[in-house]
Amino acid sequence: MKSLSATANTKILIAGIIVLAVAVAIIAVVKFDTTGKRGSGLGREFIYDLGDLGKVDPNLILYKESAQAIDTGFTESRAIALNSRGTIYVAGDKSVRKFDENGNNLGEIKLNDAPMCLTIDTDGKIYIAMKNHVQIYDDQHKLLTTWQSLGKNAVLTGIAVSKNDVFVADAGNRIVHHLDKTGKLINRIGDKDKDRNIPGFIIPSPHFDLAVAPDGLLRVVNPGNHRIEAYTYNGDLEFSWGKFSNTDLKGFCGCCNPVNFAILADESFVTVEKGLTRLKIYDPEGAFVGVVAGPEQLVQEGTPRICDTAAECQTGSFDVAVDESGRIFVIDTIKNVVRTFTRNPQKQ
Amino acid sequence: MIRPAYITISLALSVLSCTISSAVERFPPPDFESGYVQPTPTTPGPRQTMYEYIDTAVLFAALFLATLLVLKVRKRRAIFVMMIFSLVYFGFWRKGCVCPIGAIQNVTLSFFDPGYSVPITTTLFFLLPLIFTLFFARSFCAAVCPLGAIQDLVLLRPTSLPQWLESGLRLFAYVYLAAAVLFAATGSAFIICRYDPFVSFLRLNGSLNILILGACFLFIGMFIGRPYCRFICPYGVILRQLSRISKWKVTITPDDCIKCRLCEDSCPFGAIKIPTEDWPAHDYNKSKRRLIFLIILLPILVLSFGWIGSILQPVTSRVHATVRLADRIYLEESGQAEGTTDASDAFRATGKDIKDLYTEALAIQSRFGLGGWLAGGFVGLVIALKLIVPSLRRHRSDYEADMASCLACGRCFEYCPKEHSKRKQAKEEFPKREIVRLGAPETMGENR
Amino acid sequence: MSKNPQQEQTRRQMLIAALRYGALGLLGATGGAAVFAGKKNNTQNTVWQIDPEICIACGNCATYCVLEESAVKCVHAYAICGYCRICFGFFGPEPADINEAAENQLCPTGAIKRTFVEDPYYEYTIDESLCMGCGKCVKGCSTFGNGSLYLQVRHDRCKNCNECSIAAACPSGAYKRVPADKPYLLKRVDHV
Amino acid sequence: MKIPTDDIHKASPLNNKVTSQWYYTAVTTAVIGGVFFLIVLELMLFNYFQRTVAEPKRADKLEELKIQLRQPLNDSQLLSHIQELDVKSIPDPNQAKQLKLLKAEFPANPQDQQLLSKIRNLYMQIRQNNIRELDLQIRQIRMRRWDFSRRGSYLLLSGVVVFLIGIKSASAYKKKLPLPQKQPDKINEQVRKAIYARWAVTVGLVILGSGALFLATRPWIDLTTTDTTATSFPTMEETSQNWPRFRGPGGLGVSNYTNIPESWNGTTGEAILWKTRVPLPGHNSPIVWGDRVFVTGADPNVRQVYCFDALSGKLLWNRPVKSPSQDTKPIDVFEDTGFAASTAVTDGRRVYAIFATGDVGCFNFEGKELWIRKLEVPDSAYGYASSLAIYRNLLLIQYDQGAADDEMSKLIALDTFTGRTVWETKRPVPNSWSSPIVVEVEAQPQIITCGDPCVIAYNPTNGTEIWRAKCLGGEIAPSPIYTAGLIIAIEPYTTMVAIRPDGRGDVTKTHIVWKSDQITPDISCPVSNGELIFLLTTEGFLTCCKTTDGTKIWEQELQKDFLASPSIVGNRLYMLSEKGVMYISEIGAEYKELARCQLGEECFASPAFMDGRIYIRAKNNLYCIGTTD
Repeated sequence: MKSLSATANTKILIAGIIVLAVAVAIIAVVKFDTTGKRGSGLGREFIYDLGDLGKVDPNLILYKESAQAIDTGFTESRAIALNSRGTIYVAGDKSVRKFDENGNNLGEIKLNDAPMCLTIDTDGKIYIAMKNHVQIYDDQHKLLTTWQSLGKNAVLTGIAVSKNDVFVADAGNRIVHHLDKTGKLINRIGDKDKDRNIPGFIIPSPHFDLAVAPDGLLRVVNPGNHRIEAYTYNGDLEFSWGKFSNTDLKGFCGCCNPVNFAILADESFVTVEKGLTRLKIYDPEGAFVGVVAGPEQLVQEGTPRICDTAAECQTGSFDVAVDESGRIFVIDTIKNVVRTFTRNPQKQ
Repeated sequence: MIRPAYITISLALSVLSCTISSAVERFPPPDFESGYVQPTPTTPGPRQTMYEYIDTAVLFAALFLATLLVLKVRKRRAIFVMMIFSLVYFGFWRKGCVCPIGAIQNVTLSFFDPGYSVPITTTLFFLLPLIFTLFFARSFCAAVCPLGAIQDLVLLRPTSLPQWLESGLRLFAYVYLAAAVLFAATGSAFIICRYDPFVSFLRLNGSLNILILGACFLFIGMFIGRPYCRFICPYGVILRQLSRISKWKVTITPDDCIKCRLCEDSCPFGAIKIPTEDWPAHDYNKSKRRLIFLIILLPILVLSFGWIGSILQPVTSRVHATVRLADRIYLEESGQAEGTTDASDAFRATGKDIKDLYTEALAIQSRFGLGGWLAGGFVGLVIALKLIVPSLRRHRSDYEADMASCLACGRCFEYCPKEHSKRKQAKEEFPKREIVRLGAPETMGENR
Repeated sequence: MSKNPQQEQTRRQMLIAALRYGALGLLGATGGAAVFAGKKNNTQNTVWQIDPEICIACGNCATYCVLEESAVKCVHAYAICGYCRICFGFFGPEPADINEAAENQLCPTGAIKRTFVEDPYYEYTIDESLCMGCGKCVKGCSTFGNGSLYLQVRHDRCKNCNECSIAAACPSGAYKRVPADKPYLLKRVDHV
Repeated sequence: MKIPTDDIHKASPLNNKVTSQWYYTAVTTAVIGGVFFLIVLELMLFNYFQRTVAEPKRADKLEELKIQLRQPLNDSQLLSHIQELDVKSIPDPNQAKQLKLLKAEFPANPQDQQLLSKIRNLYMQIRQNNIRELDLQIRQIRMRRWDFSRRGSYLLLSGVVVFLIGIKSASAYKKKLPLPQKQPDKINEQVRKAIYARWAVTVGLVILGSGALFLATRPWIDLTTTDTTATSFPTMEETSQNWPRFRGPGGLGVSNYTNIPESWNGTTGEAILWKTRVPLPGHNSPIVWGDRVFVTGADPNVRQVYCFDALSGKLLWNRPVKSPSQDTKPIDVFEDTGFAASTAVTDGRRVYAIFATGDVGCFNFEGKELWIRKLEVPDSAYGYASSLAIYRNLLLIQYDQGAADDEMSKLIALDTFTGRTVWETKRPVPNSWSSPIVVEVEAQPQIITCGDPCVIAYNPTNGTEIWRAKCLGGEIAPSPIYTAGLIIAIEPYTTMVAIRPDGRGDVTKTHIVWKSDQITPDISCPVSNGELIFLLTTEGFLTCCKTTDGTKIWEQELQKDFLASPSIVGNRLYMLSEKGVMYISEIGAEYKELARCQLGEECFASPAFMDGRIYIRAKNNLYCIGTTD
């Protein structure tokens, strides 16, 4: 009798255990997150929140977008330039396209190679730099000359013309070629040189821009040092300005910035940074003036998102051009549109 | 382990990799004056394909051996040893993947996704056990399947379940199979692998939930024989049907049954059928009517469950990542969800058109609608048959193993007196030679 | 009913035999079709790998792997690296000082080694045994730098599960099955 | 043949005696294995929780320290920190010593900058040290735990193996001989088994079926509802040919048609094209687009949008606006306002409606629900009554509520396609009942809103404020109008203000052209034909003023109550009294009544004027008045 009741008890016990186990198992399965909806349960030290870095104090934004964005129709746009009459030239895929400020397409120059950068001379001649050579077109889109290659290592990323000189920034060889208008090499600017205390350009990525300032000096970006350096035409380093900072808006962010810049009529600078994609204004002495637009305006409306995929991050280096009236034209190399910014009268 | 193999491959591949990366036009690196040379990234290779073939061979051998042990040798101990080997090799050494159970999904996917094609080895992993079962019953379950083995090991205090409960619970396995095929066919998920309770033990590594799940299974397995195999394993469902029509069957007794009833309680899996009596006359007509009713019910069940399966589409289709993403994006766009998720950010980063995403998601959903019909219909069919089968009856005069649910573990053999007498005979045929020390005493005597 | 059990029995046998060979044929067909499909777009065994161009370094790789120490590690494509002095894969967003001190480093496990090559270049190497694949440095590098750091499934660690549990949890769908003889998707160098 | 049982017993290996000493060895082995297993398991669980609970805390601390290090310190902060800093807590002895010295030295000469910088550096070093220490510690522990769990799993395994070997062999030694129980009667047994089996399956069937159905009936997202005409919006011309919102195109109460009936009679049915009952009450006005007429209606529980066929008056569809959130406790509103006082708006593709409960709904012209939003329940003294406005793809909601100082009022812009909030701007005003209008000033769109105390203009693209004029007071119900380049706003009972809208910032001083003290309406809106502005009070006091300077030209007592706002058609003024009488007067130097038309039903809503037709929403019915030819 006793033994029977004992077995009965054990049976009940076992049943209980089994039921419990089943319950636990079901919970385990239901609570099991296979789809990653709870995110990586990583601690704070493993998360890199770049959003905060991207935030810009709205009071510092001196400009506002003043026109509908112009769709260039390029799949890979690279550079922008304006001629004296305010026509917008955009270099992309394998051509250069002309737009008026209302976004009407005024024609296209077909190229047999991908353009890297371009500039327009006062006489309307269009200087287009390919990977390693320069082509010159007249304003009727007729090819005038093709200069010979600047070496197989050359990666031309910036070009500027003055009265009778042409300067080509070569990120591959990390120097500036100084040529005359016939394409004859005059000298190389920016070679590392202790005695002339020229540090040489540090260019970790193919972003290397330059421009001729009204004061008759050449301005060249030294991205690795987060500086803009002023050179005479014969290659003496006069002075330089700019410092690194990710958190301080006055500085240039990231490993190598600014990527591009333009000089306004009042000789102050518009700089473009990648990483924390933003346009900023500096006065001729390099003192920070204000912001044209930050990531919230440029990358994705409203959110200080910087970039997610590596591909997206790498295309986020915009180019900029300005006109006499102080309007700023930006080619958005992600969305391939031209955006126009003008000074916001309320802000000073 | 197989480190040397790794190294050789990694060398080969690192060469390969350099060729790839230098083949692409690139921004020139800094010109180092210090003669610094760039290191090339290492790319250690995966487990060699060769090993897959070896595994397949081992699987075949194991199946062959297991069959031999079950049908000819008929020794539980031998089968047990075989089982341990399989557990060690297929389980701990080969870490369980790809196992025949999971292979169901690979084969299915290869039919529906032109982009995916199943490796030959995997196909063989899927087919071999089935073919063996078709001829030699479920020797695979007995001594080759590592999941079976791990459960069989922990079975300490078998308690028999009533048949009705067993057949009721087994329904789940069919549903599981249907779901697994549906999700595999739509390229949504491999749920069999996702919720495999034991593989994390075999890897000595795994997510907490699955470890808990596995622990629960083993715990239950201490009292109820092989719960996964009997009530959940979708592969087992297929094996059951094939085993019914297998050529050579597992028999409890080596020759005719004497109905001594000794084996009655020997099977922890409730797979022993006792002899039937004639059906009681009073029940005869009633059961006949019932049978007719059930047969009419069959198409109704099939259709209704098919329908249910199809209307379940919004739920089931959310297993597919694209549909989930589309839903999320929709919620965000329509302001019903605050903020963004990693997924939606990633999607927006690609700059794809939302409309395209929606259309893609809708296409997938419609596939789930159709799949739902089939899967649901299958479940309905199973249920209908399960209702019908108990109403059919076959005359059985002996104690037999139920070929469908017999896992050929060989426990019952030793319970059969005939088995023992047979073994005794065998012993007598080859009597042990005894070595006798030849009489020393006599010689001593002679010396005297 | 009246037939003698013997015949009954044999008929049964034949029926079952027929079924059996039918089933065998079916299985054969299945296998054949599957293998043929495989031959058609001749892929053999596949393994899991991350497409670095799609990956958003969300960090799921570190926690969703079935292995406690994830099989996903950060790797370095030296070919793209700018050898920056201030590398944001290595340094935190605002390093107090440009040196290897703990307070300046980004990587929580200290898995990145920074070695001086020559002025102004520095080399960065990943210590795999310390890396846990959280992708923090990947974010930093791809945002500010050239994106030479990226996450990759290391096949000496990966168990090549039938369904990769990280792939199931990957928000960007960057995981794909790749042929086992080309098990790595290397970062393309396509700035220019 | 039969084998005697004892024979079996001899033959059977099952017949082991439990007394074999191996049995006990086996049992002990099992126990050892089991215990070992449990211990290791214990440790691993502990390890796991350490890793998931304790470590993150430490890591957070590290992050904190790093952030602190980055923040610049001014001298006073530095000193206070130093004071707090406990010398004993510093691991590095000579740093501690230095700190002691400096601390001692400082009070003597606090002005010494050099000393200060010394302290600064030292403090920096100390903090850096702390970080490095902690960092190292954390990483060491992390690695240790990894190794431990790696080894632990193997230990666990070995434990299990030992346990199993033990227990298995033990059970082998303890095998019992099979003792078949007494058999129950087998016949009924197998019948019962069959029945049970069927029932089990049936239960399974029910569980599966019901479970599946339950899942299937749960709400789910239907991606097909995202319609594709989303981005397109109507041209100015299209809009001007219809009556898309409260008081028609631009919300000015001016009809672009002149062929409007001048006589009808609701009781005789003269010139009444059709008359259809509106299911639920509501004081909102009809809006018309093409051949569709929309009104809304609501009671405390149900909110509905109705679409009528303009030709036949047939109710084409009637859709409820259900709150997505269930917790809608009935709110009480002023009875004269009702739950559907706000007039709907349409862009010719979709129709949008808002109700006193804060529910916003969007339907396409076929009546398909596209989206539903639930704004918070507005806190409005008489109940929410502002009507909707549309600019391009933005649905504009003037959501004024509460008192001025509890800052609940705001202007909301929803995306008409998705219903998602595009922008939201706080408004420094208490609850009001006035509706916004959108005007174009120098080709720049402006949203004009009235409230106490400000008339504020906003930029539709981002909701930023363009200008504001502080000139109103009291409970603002009349909506502004835009005429002859002026914004006309009304302060109930007392004042009318005209503002030039080309200003920026606060234009109170600069851009207010004139203020004129008149008997102004407290509910209805003004209406103007460019030169003259007409004000009609609830009591029926009609005033006519000059647009140029706001001076009164003439006034007239109509001795009737008016809730609907007056409208202008050509050179005639249409005024609909609460009793349902339409006063039609000519616009001129003095009041000149042309006709009075009976409708025979009370009217609270402003009528809609279309090509040759008037649509009047009376208390219970919607009327269409026009000539059949």
